[in-house]
Amino acid sequence: MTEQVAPQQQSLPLGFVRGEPVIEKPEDLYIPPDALELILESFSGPMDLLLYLIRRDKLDIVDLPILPVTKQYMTYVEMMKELKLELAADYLVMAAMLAEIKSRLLLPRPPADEEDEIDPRAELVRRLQEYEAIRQGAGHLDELPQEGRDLFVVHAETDAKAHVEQPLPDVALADLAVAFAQAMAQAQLLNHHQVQREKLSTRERMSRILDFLQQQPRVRFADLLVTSEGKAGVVVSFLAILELAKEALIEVVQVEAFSEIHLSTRGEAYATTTA
Amino acid sequence: MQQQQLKQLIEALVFVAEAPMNVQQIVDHFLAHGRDVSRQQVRNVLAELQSDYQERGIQLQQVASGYRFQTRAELGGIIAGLWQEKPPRYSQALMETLALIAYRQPITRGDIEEVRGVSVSSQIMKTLQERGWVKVVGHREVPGRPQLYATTSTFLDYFNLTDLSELPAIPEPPAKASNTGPVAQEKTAETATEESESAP
Amino acid sequence: MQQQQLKQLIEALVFVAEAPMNVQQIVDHFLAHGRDVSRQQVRNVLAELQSDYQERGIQLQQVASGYRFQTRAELGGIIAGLWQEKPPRYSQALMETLALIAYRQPITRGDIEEVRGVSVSSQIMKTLQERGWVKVVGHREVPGRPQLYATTSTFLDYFNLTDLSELPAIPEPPAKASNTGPVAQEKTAETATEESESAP
Repeated sequence: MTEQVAPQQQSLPLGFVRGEPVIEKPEDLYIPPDALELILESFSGPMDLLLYLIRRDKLDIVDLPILPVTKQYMTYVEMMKELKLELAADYLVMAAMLAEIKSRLLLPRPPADEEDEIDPRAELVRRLQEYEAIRQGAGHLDELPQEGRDLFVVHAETDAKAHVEQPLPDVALADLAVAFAQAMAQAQLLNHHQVQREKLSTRERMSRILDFLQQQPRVRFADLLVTSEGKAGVVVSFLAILELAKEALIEVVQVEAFSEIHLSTRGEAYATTTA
Repeated sequence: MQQQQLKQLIEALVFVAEAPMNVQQIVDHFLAHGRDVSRQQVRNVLAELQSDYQERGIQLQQVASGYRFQTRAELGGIIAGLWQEKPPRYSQALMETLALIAYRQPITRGDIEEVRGVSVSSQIMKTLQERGWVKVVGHREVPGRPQLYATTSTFLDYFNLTDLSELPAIPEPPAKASNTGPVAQEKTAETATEESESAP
Repeated sequence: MQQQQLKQLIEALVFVAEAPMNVQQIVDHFLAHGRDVSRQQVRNVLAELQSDYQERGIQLQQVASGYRFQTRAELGGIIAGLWQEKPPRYSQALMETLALIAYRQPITRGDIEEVRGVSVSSQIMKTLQERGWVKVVGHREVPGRPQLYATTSTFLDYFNLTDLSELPAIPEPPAKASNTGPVAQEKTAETATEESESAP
C-alpha cells in the first residue's frame, strides 16, 4: 500500500494534486488536507513510516544513518501535527527516540567506555528488522488462499436427515413416583386439606371398565366379574363398578328384580333413553 | 475457455451455490463475468459430470429447480448418525400430569388442574397420547362432559409393570418448606398403610 | 465392508459434515454404527479421494481440524461472483497484528506494541477473537500478568493450513542488543514453558 506512494525521488512526495506530483510543500499552494491525510494514514504506525523512509532512500537498516532519517521523519510528524491526526502521539514517541539516539551519537565518548559502549542505534535497528520481518509475514498471510475470498468450502445435499430418528425421552419409574409426590405436595400447599390416596387396583379397574364400555356400549355385570382373577379380582371389579356408579360415570340398569344387570356409560344410557 | 476449465468451473459453481442451479443460471453467471458459454455447452458439461459421479458417494442430481450434488440415497442411514441427538427430557409439568393420570385414573383434565394448581397444556396431553401412554376412556357426565384419561397397556409395558398395583409407593415429597414437613410425613405414613391394604 | 462402499461413505460423510472431519471422527462415526474401520483404512481412503479429485473443480483439502472439500483456489474470482457481498478486506494494522501473533506466539499485547510502535487497538483484538483466529492461552508471569495470545485451529483452517510450520518462512527475530541479551533469553525460555503448559 505504501509502495504506491514511493517514487524514487529524493524529495518527499506529499501527494498528487490534479495529477501533478507535489514534491515539496509550497508555502503558497493549498493542498487539500484529505490528500495528505490519505497518505499519512496509509502508514500503520511510526515503524511503518520509518521503514518506508529507509526503503525509499535505499538506506541500510543495519548501518542506519540516523541524521537524514530523523530529519525526514520529523518533516512527516510536523505535517501530521498540522493536520491534527490522531496517531500523532505514537509518532512523537518515535520522534523522541530518534532525537535521543542522535544526541548520543553526537556526544563525545570517553575513551574508557569505548569497548563496552553499545551502538545507540542497536535497539532501533533490531526493532526495525523485526518489524520488517513481521510485515513480510503479514504479506505472506494475505497471499495465502483464504476461505470466502479464494476458496469456498462445499457441502453436498443429503436426504440423510430424514433417517434421523428423534429419540423419545426416557422416563424411570421412580421419576414417576417422585413426580406424583411433588404434585401432591403442591396440592397440599394449595388446598390445605388431605388428599386421599385411593386403592390403585380399584382405580385401574375403573379405567379398564370405562375403556371396555367405550367399545361395547352395554355390558353384562357378570361379564365384568372375571372369576379367573380369583376372589380378589372380583372384589376389585365390584368396588370399581360401585365407585364408577358413585362418580356417576356409568349407569347400572336392572330391568326387573333378579334380572341381568347391565352397565353402560352415562352418555350411552341417555342415548338409549332418548332414542 | 478451455473445456477442462469450463468443467471445473461449472462443477465448483454447482457445489458452491446455495440452491440448485439450472442451465440458464449457469449461462447467466458466465455472461456476468464476460464469458460466453452456450446452453448446449453447459448441458454437455452437466451430463459429463453426472457420469463422472456415477459411482461416487455423492451424485449430481437434477431436481425441479436445477442441478445439485447430493449423497447417494443408500448411504442415508449411516450418514444420519452425524445428526443423531441425545433424547430430550420431559418437563416437570408433563411428568406430574402423567403421574396423576397413572395414580389417580380415570381422571379429568380439571382434576389434574385442581391438584397441580395450574392449567394443563394441550401439548402435554397430546404428547402423552402420541407416546401411547395415555388415552381417553370415557366422559364424566357433568356439564361439559370432560374426558376421562387413563394409562394404557403400552404405559405398563414401557415401565415393565404387570398392572398398576406395581406402581411404586409414593416417596416422601421433597420438603418445599420446613413447616410442610410434618404434613408430608403424615401423608406418607398413611399412604404406606393403604398400599399394604390394597395388596392382594 | 467392501472397499467401494467404505470409500463412498467416507466421501459422503466429509461432504455432508458441517465442519472438517478428522480421521478419528470418521473412525468413531463408523464405530457408533457398529462398523469397525481402522485409522489406516480411513487414511488410505482419504488419500485415494484426494487423488481422485486432483483435477476436478473441487478438492479434498486437509486443514488443521480435518478434511474438507473446497473449490480450487484458482477458480476463486469467478465463483466469488455468486455472492453480492465482497469478501472482507483487513487493514494493514490488523494483518500485522495477526502476523505477529501467528509467527511469534505466544505473545502479549505489549510485545505486539513494541514491534509495531503503536498501541494495539482493542477493536483489532476483538475482531481477531470474534473471528476465532486468536485466543488467550495463558499469562506471562511478570507484574500485571499480561495475557498471552496464540492462534487457533480456526485460523489455520481459514488460511488453508494444516499447522503453523506451513506458514511461509520469515526471518527469525533478531537477537536483542548484547546488554539485554540474557533478559531476552530468559524470556524466551519462560515463554516456551508456558507454551507447552497451555497445550492441551
